[in-house]
Amino acid sequence: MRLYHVSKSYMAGQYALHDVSLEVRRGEFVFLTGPSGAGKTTLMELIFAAEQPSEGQILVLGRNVARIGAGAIPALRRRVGVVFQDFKLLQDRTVEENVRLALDVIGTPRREARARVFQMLKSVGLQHRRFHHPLSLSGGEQQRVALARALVNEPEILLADEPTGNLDPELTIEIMDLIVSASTRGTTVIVATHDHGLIDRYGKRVLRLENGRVVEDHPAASSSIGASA
Amino acid sequence: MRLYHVSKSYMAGQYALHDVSLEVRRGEFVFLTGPSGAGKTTLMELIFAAEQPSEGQILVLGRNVARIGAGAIPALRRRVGVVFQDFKLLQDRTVEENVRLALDVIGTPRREARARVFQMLKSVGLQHRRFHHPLSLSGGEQQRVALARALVNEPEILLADEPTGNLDPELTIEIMDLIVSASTRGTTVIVATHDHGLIDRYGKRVLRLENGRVVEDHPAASSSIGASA
Amino acid sequence: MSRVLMLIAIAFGNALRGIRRASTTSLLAVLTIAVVLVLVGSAALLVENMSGLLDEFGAELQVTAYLEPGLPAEAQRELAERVGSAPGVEAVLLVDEAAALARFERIAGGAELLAGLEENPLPASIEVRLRADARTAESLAVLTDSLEGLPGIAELAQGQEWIEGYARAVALARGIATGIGIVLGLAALLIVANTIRLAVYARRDELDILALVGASRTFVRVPFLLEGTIQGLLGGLVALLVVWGAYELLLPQVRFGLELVLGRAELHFFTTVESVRLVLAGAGLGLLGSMTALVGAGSET
Amino acid sequence: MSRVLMLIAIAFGNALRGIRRASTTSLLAVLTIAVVLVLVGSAALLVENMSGLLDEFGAELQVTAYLEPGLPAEAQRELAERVGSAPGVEAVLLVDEAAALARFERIAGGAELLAGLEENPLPASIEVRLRADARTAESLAVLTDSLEGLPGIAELAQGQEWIEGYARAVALARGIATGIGIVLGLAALLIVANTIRLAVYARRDELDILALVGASRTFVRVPFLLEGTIQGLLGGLVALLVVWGAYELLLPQVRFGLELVLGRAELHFFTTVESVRLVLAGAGLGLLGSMTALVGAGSET
Ligand SMILES: Nc1ncnc2c1ncn2[C@@H]1O[C@H](COP(=O)(O)OP(=O)(O)OP(=O)(O)O)[C@@H](O)[C@H]1O
Ligand SMILES: Nc1ncnc2c1ncn2[C@@H]1O[C@H](COP(=O)(O)OP(=O)(O)OP(=O)(O)O)[C@@H](O)[C@H]1O
Ligand SMILES: [Mg+2]
Ligand SMILES: [Mg+2]
Repeated sequence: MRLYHVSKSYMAGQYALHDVSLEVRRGEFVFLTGPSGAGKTTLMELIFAAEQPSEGQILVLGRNVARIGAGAIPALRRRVGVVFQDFKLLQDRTVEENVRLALDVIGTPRREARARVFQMLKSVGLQHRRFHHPLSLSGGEQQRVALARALVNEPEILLADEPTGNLDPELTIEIMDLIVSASTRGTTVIVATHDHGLIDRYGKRVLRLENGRVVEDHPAASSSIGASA
Repeated sequence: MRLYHVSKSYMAGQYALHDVSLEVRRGEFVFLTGPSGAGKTTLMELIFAAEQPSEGQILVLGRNVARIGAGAIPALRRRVGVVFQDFKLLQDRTVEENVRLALDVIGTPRREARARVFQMLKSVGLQHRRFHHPLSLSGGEQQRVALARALVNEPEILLADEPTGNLDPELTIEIMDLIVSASTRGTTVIVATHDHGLIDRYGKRVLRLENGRVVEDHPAASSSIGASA
Repeated sequence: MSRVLMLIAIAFGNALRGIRRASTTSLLAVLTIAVVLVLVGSAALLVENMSGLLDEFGAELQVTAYLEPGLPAEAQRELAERVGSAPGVEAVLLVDEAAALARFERIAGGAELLAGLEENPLPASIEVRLRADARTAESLAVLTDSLEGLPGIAELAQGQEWIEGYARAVALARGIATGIGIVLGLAALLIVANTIRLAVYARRDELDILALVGASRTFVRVPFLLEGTIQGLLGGLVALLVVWGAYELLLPQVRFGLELVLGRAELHFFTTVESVRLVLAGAGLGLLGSMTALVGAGSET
Repeated sequence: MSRVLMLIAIAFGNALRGIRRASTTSLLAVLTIAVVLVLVGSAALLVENMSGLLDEFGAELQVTAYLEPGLPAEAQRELAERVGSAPGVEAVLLVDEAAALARFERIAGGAELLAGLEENPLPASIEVRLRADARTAESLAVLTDSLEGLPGIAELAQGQEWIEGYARAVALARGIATGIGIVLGLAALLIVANTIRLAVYARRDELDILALVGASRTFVRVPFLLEGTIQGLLGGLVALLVVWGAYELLLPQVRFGLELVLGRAELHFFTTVESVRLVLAGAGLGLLGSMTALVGAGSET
């Protein structure tokens, strides 16, 4: 994944992202941090083609997202898992159906889909809640459902926006371990977080944004080299 | 504020809260903590009359919330400020209008309301965003708007569910200081959080929930005594 | 007191903002109400003009009183005047023997039929036109009773069957119009209520969140009711314009068609009062619709 | 291949779930479509039965051919047969001189008029009834041309004016029916499209979220289109039941009223084909409605 001089401006004269250039290699794990409103979510939205950059080019999985046609976006998104800051779960579907969405859109046979969803929910500790609706879940439970949906189809890229913001410290470690293990299986991971304890614990690469600019790019303690994702 | 043997069960046999009894004095500051799904949000919903307890009595501001009539609920809620875990902002109103809602419902004159809203937004650092819509705010910005709405009418009780979950460490301190200062002005405050750093820093009373039960009630370092809220 | 005024001001503000902001739902609601009222308005216009035509048609119905032969012209005129003042009579026309003959000769073959006769066999007659409200079998009976007693009148050709047929036709037309009115009215109410309910449903978050910040039921509901009323008003105005435009556009053709068939076509648009009534009907529908919408929404809040 | 089948299965599943889960919006949409189709159906039934009555009425229109005086009975019958085989003729009735006299005497005052005459002045005639499709001015012209050449016919009382009036009345009725059909059809489409659009709008989160997890446009849209179609189908069925119920309920009264006024009332409900067409119209409206709803929603996704 590569960004070349990317800027994003929602209002004339104000930049949510300003001249950001960076490269993330395949299978790499990156923490994205920075103060509130620094542009973390915006950066993820650009990678995900939920927003178009005002300037610059963005290469994701061999495609230039800055110039992608509307018809090609779904195919891209199926290869990218996302945990949104506000979860974005469908209130009128059960937990299982929400997670299964990511498999339904690629036409996975129902039986196989159910089995994989069950395994996934088990690994986030919510298999017993699979027939409930999101509204009847606690904040942390909803967050884990969102993560399960993002990971269930084994995406090539995982973008997780504050995935442990509503979790207690023990659960946070469990969930982060899950994400890290996906990354060791080859998934490129970007995790936005405010939790410095987490960043220190894992010793991964850290990108620090401030006012839309990359002000720090701290490499991982034990660097693993791969191709650009 | 007093709870007597309060239980809440959404499904037969499963308790979100189980036999909780506690007292919070007027002007007291309480941290509510515990793992995901422990019942923190549920406890706040009961105090706020958003849910009815399955068993037990709840006394808030001299009213028994467990038996309150639908007609009396608005009056109670106007004296209680709430920050919801999912913010609950109106997407089709500006930041200013969202915050002003809490003043509109008590019929505050427009001029006075605007002035107070402006001050409040300034203290959460968002006065320059007051004509924007929530959707164009970052997660942390939305969270601060929610807090501003909860505090703007100087409530007698403030219930804040994870009010700093989307904020960076510096901003977290700023915002918590704001909440603490409200409490020193006499507002009873309950803050649900997973952030142990925060709890340690302020040395306030800590209530720890697990599986719907109070497993720890750690008094404040410097106890301030007052009447029950 | 100023609090109350403030709350009222806020309610109005919220209603107007609701319409401006929720532009999609508002527009759809206004459009639907307009479409419904175009139907109601067109039907009303049709029925009204139809009943106007029926009235004109009814004006042709008449009772003919044949006079005794040999009555002097002076006596005939006097008699005609007396008949003219009888109950239910709108106008009378005296047709003397000569006029009757002239008329008969104009009928195809009539002249030949009478060619062999030396004397005019046709009697003079008084043709009585009835007032609109007297075109019923009952009024007719009263009239004929009072005419039959008059000296100089030989026979009454009552047109009883015609009158009864006409009265029945009017009753039937009125029945059909009432039926259409009830069906359309119910349909309009249902559709508008459904539409506003959907519009409210699309904004159910707003109802929830307002309740959470301590808004009273009234504070939450009044803006929605006002909004529905305003939407209805706008829908009514749009409908009035559309019906009026269609009327002006189609008038020449329709008038031509009616003149061909019926020989006359006195068409007219709604009066000002009726126009206002149509717009107010829209407002009423909007209010009623949003009331039913909120009744349903109440259970969820 | 199995992927495609899977996707189709999922689309159907989603559509059905959509209807079940979004029960509020679905119910309102079905209800609105039903109400709209009740209007359309009632109007169609009314128009159909009206045109049936108009047909019967037209059957009374006829051309009268007066025969030359003194033609022997045998020749009259032969002539009647020849006329009967002319183009556009449905039936003929021979009225000889005696029958004509008898008829004339039955008219009020007729007997007195003829009292002074020794000889019957009335001619024999052949009354020609026209086929339904020949009740136009053009067909009539053809017929009269072919009749005028026949020996033994003195004069044709064509009833030209009557026929033209009738043809115009039929055209006018058809025009009004078409007008009502167009207005109602447009209104139905607009209302249904609005309603489904509002229903879709209430669930816009779903469209957004599906797009975010990489659902293709087709995957997102097909269930909504299916849902709209199924809602339309259900609405059509409900409407058919309501119209049928109302028809059965009101039939006795309406028939009584019509018999009083028109002397006959051959009323009938939709045929099976027409009923199916009404229900399919509902499905079509639902499909069209959800298509327009998604066109609008597309800009937001
Ligand atoms: N749709 C939008 N319209 C206008 N401004 C926007 C929009 N989305 C984001 N912004 C602005 O862009 C800036 C960056 O926002 P972004 O959501 O990327 O921040 P963030 O780093 O994710 O912050 P947080 O940690 O609080 O979630 C913010 O100031 C925000 O208000
Ligand atoms: N409306 C509901 N219906 C059914 N179960 C519910 C409902 N709301 C909450 N629960 C359940 O009750 C339990 C307590 O939920 P609660 O939201 O109070 O947890 P919490 O302590 O706030 O957790 P978190 O830190 O994750 O927000 C959870 O297991 C949750 O799934
Ligand atoms: Mg963010
Ligand atoms: Mg919670």
